[in-house]
Amino acid sequence: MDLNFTPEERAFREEARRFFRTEVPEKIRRKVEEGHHLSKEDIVTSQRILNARGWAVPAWPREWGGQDWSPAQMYLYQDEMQQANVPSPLPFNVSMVGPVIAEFANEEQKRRFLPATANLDIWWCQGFSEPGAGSDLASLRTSARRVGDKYIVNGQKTWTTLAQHADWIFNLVRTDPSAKKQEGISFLLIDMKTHGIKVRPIQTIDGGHEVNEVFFDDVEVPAENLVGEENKGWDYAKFLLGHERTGIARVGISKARIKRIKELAALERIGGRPLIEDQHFREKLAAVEIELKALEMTQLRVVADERKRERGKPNPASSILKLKGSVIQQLTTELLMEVVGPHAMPYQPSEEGRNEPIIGPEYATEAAPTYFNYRKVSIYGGSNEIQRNIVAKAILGL
Amino acid sequence: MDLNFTPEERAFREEARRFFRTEVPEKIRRKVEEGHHLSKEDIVTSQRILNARGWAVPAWPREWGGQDWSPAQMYLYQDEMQQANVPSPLPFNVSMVGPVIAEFANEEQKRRFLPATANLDIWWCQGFSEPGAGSDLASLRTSARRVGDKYIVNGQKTWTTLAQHADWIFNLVRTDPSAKKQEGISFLLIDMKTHGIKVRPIQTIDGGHEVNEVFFDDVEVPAENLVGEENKGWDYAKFLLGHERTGIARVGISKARIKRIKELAALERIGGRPLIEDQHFREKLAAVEIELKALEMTQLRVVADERKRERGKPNPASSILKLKGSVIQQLTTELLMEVVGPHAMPYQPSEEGRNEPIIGPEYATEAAPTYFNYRKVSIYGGSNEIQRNIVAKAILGL
Amino acid sequence: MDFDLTDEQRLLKDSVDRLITERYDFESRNKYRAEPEGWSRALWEQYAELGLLGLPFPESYGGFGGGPVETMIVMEAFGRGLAVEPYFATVVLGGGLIHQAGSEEQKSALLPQIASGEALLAFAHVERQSRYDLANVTTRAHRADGGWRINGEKSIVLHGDVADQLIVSARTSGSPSDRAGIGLFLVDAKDVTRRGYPLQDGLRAAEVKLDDARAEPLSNPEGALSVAEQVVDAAIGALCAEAVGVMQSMHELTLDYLKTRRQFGRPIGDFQALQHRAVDMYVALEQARSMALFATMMAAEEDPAERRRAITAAKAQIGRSGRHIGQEAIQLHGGIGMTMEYKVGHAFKRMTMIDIMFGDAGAHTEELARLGGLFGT
Amino acid sequence: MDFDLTDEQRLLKDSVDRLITERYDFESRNKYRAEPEGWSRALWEQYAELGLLGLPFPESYGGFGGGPVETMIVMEAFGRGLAVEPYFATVVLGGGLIHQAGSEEQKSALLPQIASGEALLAFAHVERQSRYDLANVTTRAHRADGGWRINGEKSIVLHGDVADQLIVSARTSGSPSDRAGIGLFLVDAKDVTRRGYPLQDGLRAAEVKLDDARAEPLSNPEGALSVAEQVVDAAIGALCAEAVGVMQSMHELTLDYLKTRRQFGRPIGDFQALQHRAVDMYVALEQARSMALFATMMAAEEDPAERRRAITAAKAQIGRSGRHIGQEAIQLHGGIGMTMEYKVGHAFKRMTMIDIMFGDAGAHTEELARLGGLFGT
Repeated sequence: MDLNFTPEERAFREEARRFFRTEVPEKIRRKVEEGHHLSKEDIVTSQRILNARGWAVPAWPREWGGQDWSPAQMYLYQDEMQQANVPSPLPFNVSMVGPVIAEFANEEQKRRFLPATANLDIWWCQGFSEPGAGSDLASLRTSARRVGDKYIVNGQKTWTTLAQHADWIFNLVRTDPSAKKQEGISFLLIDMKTHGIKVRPIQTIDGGHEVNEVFFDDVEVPAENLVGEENKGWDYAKFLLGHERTGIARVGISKARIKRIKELAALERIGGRPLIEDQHFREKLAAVEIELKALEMTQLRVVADERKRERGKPNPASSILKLKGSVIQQLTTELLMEVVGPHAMPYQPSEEGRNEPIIGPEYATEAAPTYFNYRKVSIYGGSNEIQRNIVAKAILGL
Repeated sequence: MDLNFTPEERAFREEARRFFRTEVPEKIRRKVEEGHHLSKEDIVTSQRILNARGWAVPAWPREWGGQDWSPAQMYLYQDEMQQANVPSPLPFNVSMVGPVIAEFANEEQKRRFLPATANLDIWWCQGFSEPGAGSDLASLRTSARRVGDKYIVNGQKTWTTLAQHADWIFNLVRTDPSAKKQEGISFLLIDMKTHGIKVRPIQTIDGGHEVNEVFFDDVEVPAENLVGEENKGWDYAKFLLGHERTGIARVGISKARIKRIKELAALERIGGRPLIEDQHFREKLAAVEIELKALEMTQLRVVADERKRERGKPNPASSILKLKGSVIQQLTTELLMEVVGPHAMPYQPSEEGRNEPIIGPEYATEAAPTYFNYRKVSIYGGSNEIQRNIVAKAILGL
Repeated sequence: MDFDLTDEQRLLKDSVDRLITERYDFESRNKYRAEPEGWSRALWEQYAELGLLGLPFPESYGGFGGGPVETMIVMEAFGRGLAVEPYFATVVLGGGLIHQAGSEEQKSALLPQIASGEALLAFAHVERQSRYDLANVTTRAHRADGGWRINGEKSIVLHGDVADQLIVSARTSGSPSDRAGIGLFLVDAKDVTRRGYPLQDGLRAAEVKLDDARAEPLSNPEGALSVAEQVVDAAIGALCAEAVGVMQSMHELTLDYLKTRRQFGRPIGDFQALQHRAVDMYVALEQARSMALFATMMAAEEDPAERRRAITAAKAQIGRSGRHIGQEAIQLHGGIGMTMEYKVGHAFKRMTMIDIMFGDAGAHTEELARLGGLFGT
Repeated sequence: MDFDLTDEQRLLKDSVDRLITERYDFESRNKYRAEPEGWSRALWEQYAELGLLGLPFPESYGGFGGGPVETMIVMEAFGRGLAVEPYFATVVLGGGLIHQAGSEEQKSALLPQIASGEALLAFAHVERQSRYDLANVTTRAHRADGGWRINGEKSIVLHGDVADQLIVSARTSGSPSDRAGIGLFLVDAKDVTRRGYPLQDGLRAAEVKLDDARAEPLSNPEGALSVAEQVVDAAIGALCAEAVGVMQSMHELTLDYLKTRRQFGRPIGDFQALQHRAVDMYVALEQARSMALFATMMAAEEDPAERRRAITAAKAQIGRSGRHIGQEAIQLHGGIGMTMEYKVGHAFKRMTMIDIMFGDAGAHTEELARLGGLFGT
């Protein structure tokens, strides 16, 4: 047992830090730091810079651009990326559909999709959730009827993140309506430009537009877009959901926000003194920092354990990372709200080319929207209630 | 709506305050304040003083010593009693068996038991819980078989508080083994001196001896000791459990402990200053005080509502008082631990006539045992989980 | 001690509750917000007709002589509907300041206008550096031409975009955080530069610039802080009542959702873990309701230290309960709770802003600690 | 970074775990506590045979050259069994102080005796007014007859009732809270007056009175505070590991109980609300385990400020997790958890005392806040 990073690992950390902080444009990273929404272009730009260095899809198989990094390297890569406020490579591409294609698709599909997916030439969105299903994902009803060499898709997906930017959607569809719940589901890739697809934005309480409803009305999809076998889609979905869950703790993001909280708390004055000198405020912050440090160590333990696990078998301990990670992220957004105080009140959506001056200090504009927006992190990707069910069953045997 | 006490109510409060603080011996009240165990004699002495004034059983029917007080008076009586560190009249007598006898027993039983119960000439204990039942009270198995003019009782009760002092026990027994759960239960009064009863002490983690197991081995009980009708005992038990639940918030006790915390925090020094001047400590305390004030107001609302409810029908809102009241009581014991710091560590059970000097400050000796002991307040009398089930069903309709 | 409403209060409650039920469903609210000023002038007239706009003023000024209990009844109903009209700014704060600090003449001139719906008011006290401290005032007033002029900038003036008159806190002497040397001044909105904008919760505010603006003092121009504090304390009590309405609405929406939303073949309200969390929300709601009552009871308390202790405790409880209930309401709704298409998210945002206004739960807990707490001192 | 144990560490862990499983069931523990000294001399010999008593000392002093990881392995196992022997007092604290502060001669004399089980040590640092501050020392040492003498009183000296030698912190100059002027002294137990007593968790301690007691300085008699702090920081790391063992035991007992206890016709572990709470306990346990690892990793860190930040963060996490898990363990057990007849209550009490030792979670959070936190500074 050696709980310190090796010299090689420390060197890798330095390399990653330098790369992220010099190669990814400051302008994009500042937006992330300040909590502003990123444009499609920002995300594409950043991912292509990473991909040019081979760092967009390090967890993929080597032949498709992966890096064969050790768990510790993988961790350092994520941590430095998040602390440098570099946007994570699009998770729908990198952590979701990419690994599924690499594992289950045929060679033709791999060649067609993987390089473009790594370079964000194709922007993917995820067609899993449906209005009637919620946490009970397998009760989905969107149907795909096989007619000749096509599927005819009908139904509705929801909570589809950034569908407005997407070129393709990877979809769970019901291909055998007579089979029971988890059976009869297939994994289908659909070009968003196909006739019959309609995207309707859902405005969220932070004022942003991150998620959408996607409607399928007799959408014709070539049968060659089926991944793997028909009616085996649920297996691929489970593989996808269990893939590379260690990033979900988002420790680096919370570290970056704590740094920002401390900087801003040095600017805000309360009773004539900077807020950061207020012992009560510092203790609240310290309590979160302690939990975050513990989470980081927990993440490292899960990461180290991953080497020993069968690939693609999710480690149920990753549910802990989700549970605690989401709560800590949310706490940091609350602390940021507390720092800016009344300045959090004006609603000033960030717009490119805004004319009017900002009301109050510029650093305060995103505090409330970020707090509102981050309520989602304990809901999406399997709500914290679902995570508790998983841990109760898979780890505690209850 | 008038949210202030009337002049009459304020005068009553003054009267109660004066009575409790002058008539009940200081020695007994100091023991309560400092968290020491009371002797049987202390409890009897105190209750007889109250009873002499007609204040031991104010909630009983007038003809048996009740006072017909308004809910506000009832509240003020309890609050002043608790704040003066006067031991509450024995709840098994005053709030449990007394009201059941007054409501359901025959005249002969009332005359025989009520005055003696009010004056604590009879000390009652409660024979409800059984080892196999826990929160599922109605699954009790202690049997009472009718033979001629007697019942033959066999079985075991547990968590019987202060059975070691008791003269009589009021018992739920199964008289019809073929009936389903809640039916076939009867309410039986049993003299603790009867042959075949054995009391075994249970030592609790605070080192105290408050609870016991009680074994019944072919115990013969005169049939005249049955209260009400055979097999209707569950109704009487429900009446009992719903009776006068507003005291369970124990607001006055928490107030008294907060007062004590403030006094002791002025004595303990940390970093050269009294702990009470530490802003962080004061805030933790203030947070509890706020919840306690809210609970007091909630209790007053429940009290006021009681006038409008059918007598003996429990107000499910009293579950809130139990839930929040128990948590606040427990928090105050934690704060007291924090005040005394390392002085909480030595184990020094209070004994009459101890010879050796106290280790550390005398005020610290009961901090840890009280903290340990108070874990029970969210368990007994229907655990907080059971209270949540009740509120979910009875108030929220879930 | 008596928690029953009088017949008049019951009548008032019935009529306000009916108004909110009938006119303030979620779709209507969206319509009101889409109106040019961000709220409904038509409803404002109806409030006037119902006597709500003059409710807390003496009858001699066209009011109805209501007290804190009446205000509580109205504010709680407004909270349930998430009402967006400038009632709090105009009647509670503005009217309260005129009523408590104004001269006979000012009261006679303005209170009837408020009561009739003709005049809208706003209280301009926040400054960029002031956070939650009413005494932290750098805007300055000076005498000129037998009157007063004010220079400075005020921020986040609630409904300052539509107010006809502003009540401005300004310093006549002393340095930024001195308690002495603060006056309250009436300023005609035409004499200031203002920029209106929406707040996070859909209500509106304005940045106000005073450039030698003509001003008329309310009360003593050298020492108006304590009367401002008194009115603000009462206003916090009203805000607590509104918050209880908001929380109750969130809790009811959550219960409805738990009972109707089905997953895994049954209503999600069948799941015990969710039931227990709904119960904890309910306990938090009842604790908040209790403290709103306490604040109402103490709003008119004459001893300012006693009053402040009570108000600050109530605001802290409201903030904590509101945060707990709001966060849980969103969580138990799941994704739908995150959308603008559903009421609960709007309630969550309103609750979040109420927590911030006049100091969040943390700030008030800190203040109460400094004041020595509530018990045994 | 590598969380795997080496082969030697795995061997150590297996043998300690086996010892605890076989010799430290709850009934055995009760027997050990009933022995005259409150713990088992027979087991102590077995610890010596297994090499546990010399584990952290260099081989040249009869030890096994173990580091913080080895100590962690042993302490965690002791935590699971709620071991009552004076390992922490003698080996971790006493041995640590001798090892870090002692002269060559002192080390050669004492460490082998500790390793063989012949000598028991105790660290006498708490005073009535000192709370958790190692620098708050009023006990005084002065030179006499070419040696040193100590006068003063020490409180809650862990296992001070059985120690052969006491290590006493005493002031050679300066006033009560000065960092300078503190020495560490070896005092023979025969030269002090002591009174032994049980602690709340069943371990034992003593009040110690030094009346011109003969003393031999360890290290520099004028400036031993920083070495004492270093040893205490490492000891806190060991205590964190013990706490993890205690917590794990409470969590396992609770899981067993949830799976076997039946109510309303099914195991209570079927109730989702209880499942979710067991999960939250598990998360708290894993967070604590992580911070115990962090403390272990940082126990030998040379920069005292970095070390202190890590140790204080770990102790705070341990205290919070331990309180949460302990309280929930009792609650989920119900009445049985409140009795001395069942292990979980004893674990709860041990955990409570560990939280207090060297400062509770609140005190450490406060200290970390003063030190500027962990990130981004």
